[in-house]
Amino acid sequence: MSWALPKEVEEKVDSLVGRYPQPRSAVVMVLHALQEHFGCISPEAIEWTARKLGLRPINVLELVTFYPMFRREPFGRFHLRICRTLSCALAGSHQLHRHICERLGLNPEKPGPQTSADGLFTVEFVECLASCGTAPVIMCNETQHEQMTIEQVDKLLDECRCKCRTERQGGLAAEHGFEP
Amino acid sequence: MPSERHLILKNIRKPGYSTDIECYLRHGGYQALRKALALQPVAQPDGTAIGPKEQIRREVEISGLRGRGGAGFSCGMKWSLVDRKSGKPIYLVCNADESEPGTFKDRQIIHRDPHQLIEGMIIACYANDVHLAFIYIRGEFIEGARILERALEEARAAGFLGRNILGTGYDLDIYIHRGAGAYICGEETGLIESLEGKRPYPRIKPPYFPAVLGLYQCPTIVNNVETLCAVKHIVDMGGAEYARLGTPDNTGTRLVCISGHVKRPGCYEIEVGKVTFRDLIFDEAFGGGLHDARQLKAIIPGGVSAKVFRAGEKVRVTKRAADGKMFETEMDVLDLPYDFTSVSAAGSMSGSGAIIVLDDSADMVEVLANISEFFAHESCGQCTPCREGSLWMAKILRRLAKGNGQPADLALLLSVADQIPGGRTICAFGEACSWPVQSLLVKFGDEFRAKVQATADKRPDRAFAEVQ
Amino acid sequence: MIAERPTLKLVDRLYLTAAWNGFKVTLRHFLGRKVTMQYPEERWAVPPGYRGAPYLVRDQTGRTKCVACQLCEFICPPRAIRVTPPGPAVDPSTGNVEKRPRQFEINMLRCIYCGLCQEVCPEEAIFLMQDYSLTGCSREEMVYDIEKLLALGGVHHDHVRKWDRVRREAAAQETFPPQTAS
Amino acid sequence: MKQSQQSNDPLASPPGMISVTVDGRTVLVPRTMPDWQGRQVPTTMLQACELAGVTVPHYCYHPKLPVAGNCRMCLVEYGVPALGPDRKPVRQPDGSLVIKKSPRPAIACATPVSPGMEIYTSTPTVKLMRQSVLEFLLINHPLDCPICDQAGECKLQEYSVEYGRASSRFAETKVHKNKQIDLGPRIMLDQERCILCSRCIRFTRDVVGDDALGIINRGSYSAIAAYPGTTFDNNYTLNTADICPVGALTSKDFRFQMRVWFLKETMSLCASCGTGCNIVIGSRENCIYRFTPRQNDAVNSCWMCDYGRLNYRWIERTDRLTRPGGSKLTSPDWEDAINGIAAALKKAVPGHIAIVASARLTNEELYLVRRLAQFLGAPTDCVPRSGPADNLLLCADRNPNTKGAQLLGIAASPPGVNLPVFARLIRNGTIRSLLVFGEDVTRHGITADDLARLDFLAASDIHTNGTTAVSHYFLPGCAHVEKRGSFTNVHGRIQRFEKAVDPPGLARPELHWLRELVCRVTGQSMGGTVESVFEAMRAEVPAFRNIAWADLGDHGVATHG
Repeated sequence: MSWALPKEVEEKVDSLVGRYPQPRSAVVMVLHALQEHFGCISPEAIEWTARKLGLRPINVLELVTFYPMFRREPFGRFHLRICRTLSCALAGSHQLHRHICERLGLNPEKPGPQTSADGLFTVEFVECLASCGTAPVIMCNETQHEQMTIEQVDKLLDECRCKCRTERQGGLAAEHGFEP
Repeated sequence: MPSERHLILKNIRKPGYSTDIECYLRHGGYQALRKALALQPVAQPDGTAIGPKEQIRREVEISGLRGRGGAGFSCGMKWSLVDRKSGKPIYLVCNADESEPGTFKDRQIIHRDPHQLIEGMIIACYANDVHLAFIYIRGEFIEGARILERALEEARAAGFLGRNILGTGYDLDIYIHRGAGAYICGEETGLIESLEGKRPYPRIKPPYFPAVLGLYQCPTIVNNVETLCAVKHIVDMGGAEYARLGTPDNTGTRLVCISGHVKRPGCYEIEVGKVTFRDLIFDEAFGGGLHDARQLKAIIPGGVSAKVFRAGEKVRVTKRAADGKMFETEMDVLDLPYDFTSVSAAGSMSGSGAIIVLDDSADMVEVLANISEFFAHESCGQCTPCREGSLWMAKILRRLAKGNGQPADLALLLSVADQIPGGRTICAFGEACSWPVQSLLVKFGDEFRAKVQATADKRPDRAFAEVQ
Repeated sequence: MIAERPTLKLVDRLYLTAAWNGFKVTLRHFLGRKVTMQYPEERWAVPPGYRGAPYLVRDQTGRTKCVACQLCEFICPPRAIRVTPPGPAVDPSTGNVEKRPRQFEINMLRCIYCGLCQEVCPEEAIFLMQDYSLTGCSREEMVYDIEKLLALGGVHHDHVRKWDRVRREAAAQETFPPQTAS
Repeated sequence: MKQSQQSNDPLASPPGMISVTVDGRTVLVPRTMPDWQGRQVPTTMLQACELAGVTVPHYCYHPKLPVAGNCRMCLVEYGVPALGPDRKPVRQPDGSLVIKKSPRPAIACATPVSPGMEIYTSTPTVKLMRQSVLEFLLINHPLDCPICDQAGECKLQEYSVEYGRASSRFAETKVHKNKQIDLGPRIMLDQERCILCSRCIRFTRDVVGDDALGIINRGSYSAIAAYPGTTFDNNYTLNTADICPVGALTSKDFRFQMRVWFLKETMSLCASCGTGCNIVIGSRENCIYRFTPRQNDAVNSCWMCDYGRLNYRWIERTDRLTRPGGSKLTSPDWEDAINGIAAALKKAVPGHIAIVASARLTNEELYLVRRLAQFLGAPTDCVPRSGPADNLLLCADRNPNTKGAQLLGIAASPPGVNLPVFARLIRNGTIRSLLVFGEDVTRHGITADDLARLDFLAASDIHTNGTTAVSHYFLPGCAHVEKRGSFTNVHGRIQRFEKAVDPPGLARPELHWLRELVCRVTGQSMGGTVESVFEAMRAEVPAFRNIAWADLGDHGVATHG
């Protein structure tokens, strides 16, 4: 599969680069844009970014491997970030993590992000999400869920599954020319 | 009766308040900016004149505003150190990389009142002749970045940003720069490196003082979100008036984030120095007390890197009496007023204003292991003591928490923690990662000793097990 | 200091007493218990700690323990040891022990059995064994090569096995932070 | 009274100098010193300590690289004169300064000195800080010194012995990274051994301009890496193995070949181009194992190119000439060969003889050729050699001594311009005799057929070649590592080199037999050592006037050419 960047993403990247006195500054923002579009940062994305900003690929790889928010493998449809730092841990985030892992058939002892077998969920323990007042917090994709309990987690997982099902049906309907 | 004193949170707490610029303008938004831009040179007795920009800087200096990011460095002093003669452009970066565990104050401002930050930033930029500024927002604030992005668009459309702001001929652009999950980007030189598109390795000082050699080797000001919001209020009310709030060394209001084992965790705005730990934890206006049947065990006073206070601990602080004389007094830690000076006099720091309350259900070994793992994960790895020491401490603590400790581990842990701080590392991360270890081991030594004793008794010698 | 030469009396100068004293020793041994050994039919029981010929050993997995650090070659007083390092080619079979000697020779005619090679070896790969009788028909034959040294050395039952531990540790390495059981 | 007080006052130093005290010894140091690029910047504590004769251990600092300040090994304590409320230094009653000790240590490599500063490098605190940095560096460092090629020249080993703890307190599992990473055609990386000093990154980025290396991951898991799929392949990669303070970056060429403590170190020069980089030859038992650069700020700083560094294998080739020979020589005997050539040369008629010498010969050898040529009235020239130059060290002129050959009048201007003329004159019968020293003229325009027309052909070289194959007499020469002498580099700097290994077989340095030949042909007598030939040369050749052999020292001097 050849690697191609849609025009609108490239335009967005161009506008990002234009903000900075030195193009190199834009590298993290460009990587965010690429990850948003592709779901992960592939070697092609690294090389493209380096070319775009006049850098060497290693300069970009240095950053991709430094920042935990960048991923080099695609994640599941729903990315669950569970805060593991003190306030959330005191409020029971480890129990939530264990519960989620057990429900999704993942190993709670295994470090690093894990994706469920159906490819729907990626579960990751992350450091402080800066919402300690509403601990424990879980980020599902870009939405933050606060003061989570086991019941709410179950509800969240079901909602995600449900949402995914309608998405699939919607996609199917669109294929067949139906209104969803 | 202690209560909140709202300045920054004034509008946020109003029902129906939204992030729109219309809403902000309805609530008196951008009036401080108009005031600042309308300032005229003031003639001095000696015939010279003080320009409007210098007037704002003086107001900030008079206000006694201390940076709200953690170090509590005087904002006016920071601005005065900027090299204005170099001929290079001056940059301002708003540090919105809120990442000290326990802190969530900037989140309130960004998510609920972004224009307040933008207004404060424009004023700060104007006062310092900045024409390009950045908001470095932590990567996890995806929604926050979106809100700020929209707010900046609105401000631009309303003529508060861009070329020729409000017809004064002043140009300024502010851009959002997102991080991607690194605590070290909260350190100002690490933040600058990150903004330059490099690994966020803090720079060595000397020679890289941001005020002289900052972003792109140009003079740079890095201010916290809350500090910049305070600038707006200082211009609004005047530096002297602002200084009347709080105590002489700790002026104004401060956002305090209370989390952990309290009934009402949250972000509260207080007049600095007028509220004690006891008020913050137990008063109904603030934390609302512990959960039922729980006893207070420990207070982490300024984010997890601060040294911990044990409940019932007596601290010695030097106070200024009414007649101006200094005297030393001993008090319960709960009676300590929450301000930079008192908390640091008591041997810790108020840092970013994050109080984490621990009750007697907390296992201190587990707490310290959690904190140490945070630091081991966040150490950037540039300089030796912190890179190796933070992970070493975390590994020992995880082993202790799992019940594989030995009595000798505690002395070792303390000795490792002693080898990291005290200016041996490039940035203050070295202090941050070892202070919790040092303070918890000393103040909760019994708990640690009990834990290792319980496990060491029934385990064979580790080295022996290795050989087998 | 100058030693005074004793003045001999007549009886001394006849040497008869001296000869008789000598005879007494001979007679005592002639009549007493025999202490000589009928070598080579009879062999001596070598005491532990005896420093015989140095040989190379393998560990329990059959791996040559020597990593060609050449410290023995450096320390050897009579320069009896000659190690040929393996050169830059990567040998995938060596795992994390990247190096082993391509050739290892000990000139047993030069060896003085001082034991410094065993002392200095950081890998416990060379030991002075109990062989004390080395013979050969030519000088070349007395230069033992690596195959011969390893065959003579046999297996060393190593308790530490540091390279295996390193390998196991690396394979089991967890990324940070380790998960908490709570 | 006032006078003497002022002379002792650290704050009253001569202009451009600063008085600082290192471990109780007061020294005057320059206010500014050259940084890695040679720009004058404020003198650092580390430089001041060095001037005071005190070594401050360090890993990341390198005088020829930008300062990183990340290893924290060079932390020292210091104090500065205390200032009173009037911003003036406070003095003791006896006039000496009151020193306020800084509560925090400072890295000596990046902190500038100030007047009156006191630096303490041997306090218990400093020792403890070094010990703890070493402990931290070692906890995740594999203890595979017996395998590691750096052993013996490893800063981690050296400082551990000097400042480290006797035993380890680390009971956890180590962080494991990758070993045997193929970074490029000449460099192998072991990430576990790396102490992340970033010297290699800074060198390749800031000195070479090839930003090929970086640090991936973070915290204790950080590791040096090149981008996957790219190779670290500039012409200076092997310098990173030199500056690597540990065994993380190793030269594939030298890898697992020989322990460094066996190597005999010989001061020499690189002969692969006209730059004349100063090198150290590492050899053992007549076998060369490696070339490493030797610092000479006037020539090569601390670096040398990979091309020159690896250009030594030809010395051990099997087609070396190991004895005199040729169609007119019956036995491989030096005496017969020299006599035969001398006899032929005595018969040669001026104008009918030419000499081709090599710009790879030393100044002294070329001077002997010059004497011969002057006596015989023979025109001379050298064979030019060129290749692409780069912007750092590698020079387009691939002969080490073209400048010397020009100064001595051996090389035409430009070098090689006479070679076609010689060929023509051979073909038309004007040139009847030809002497070739150290070159194969059949590859430079004079064909074997042309050579066959000659009445007399004598040649010398290191390897057998087209010219020696058809010559009446040929003599075996020496590679520069097998002899002593001096080269003049393209910038006119004359530098000397020493002998590292013995020549093979009967081969003898050119200087020896050229001198004999000159003596026999001209009837003059002359000393046989390099020094005496050099003496004679400097008396005769203006470019070398007033330069004595001893003046050359380790770093050479500029000629007057």
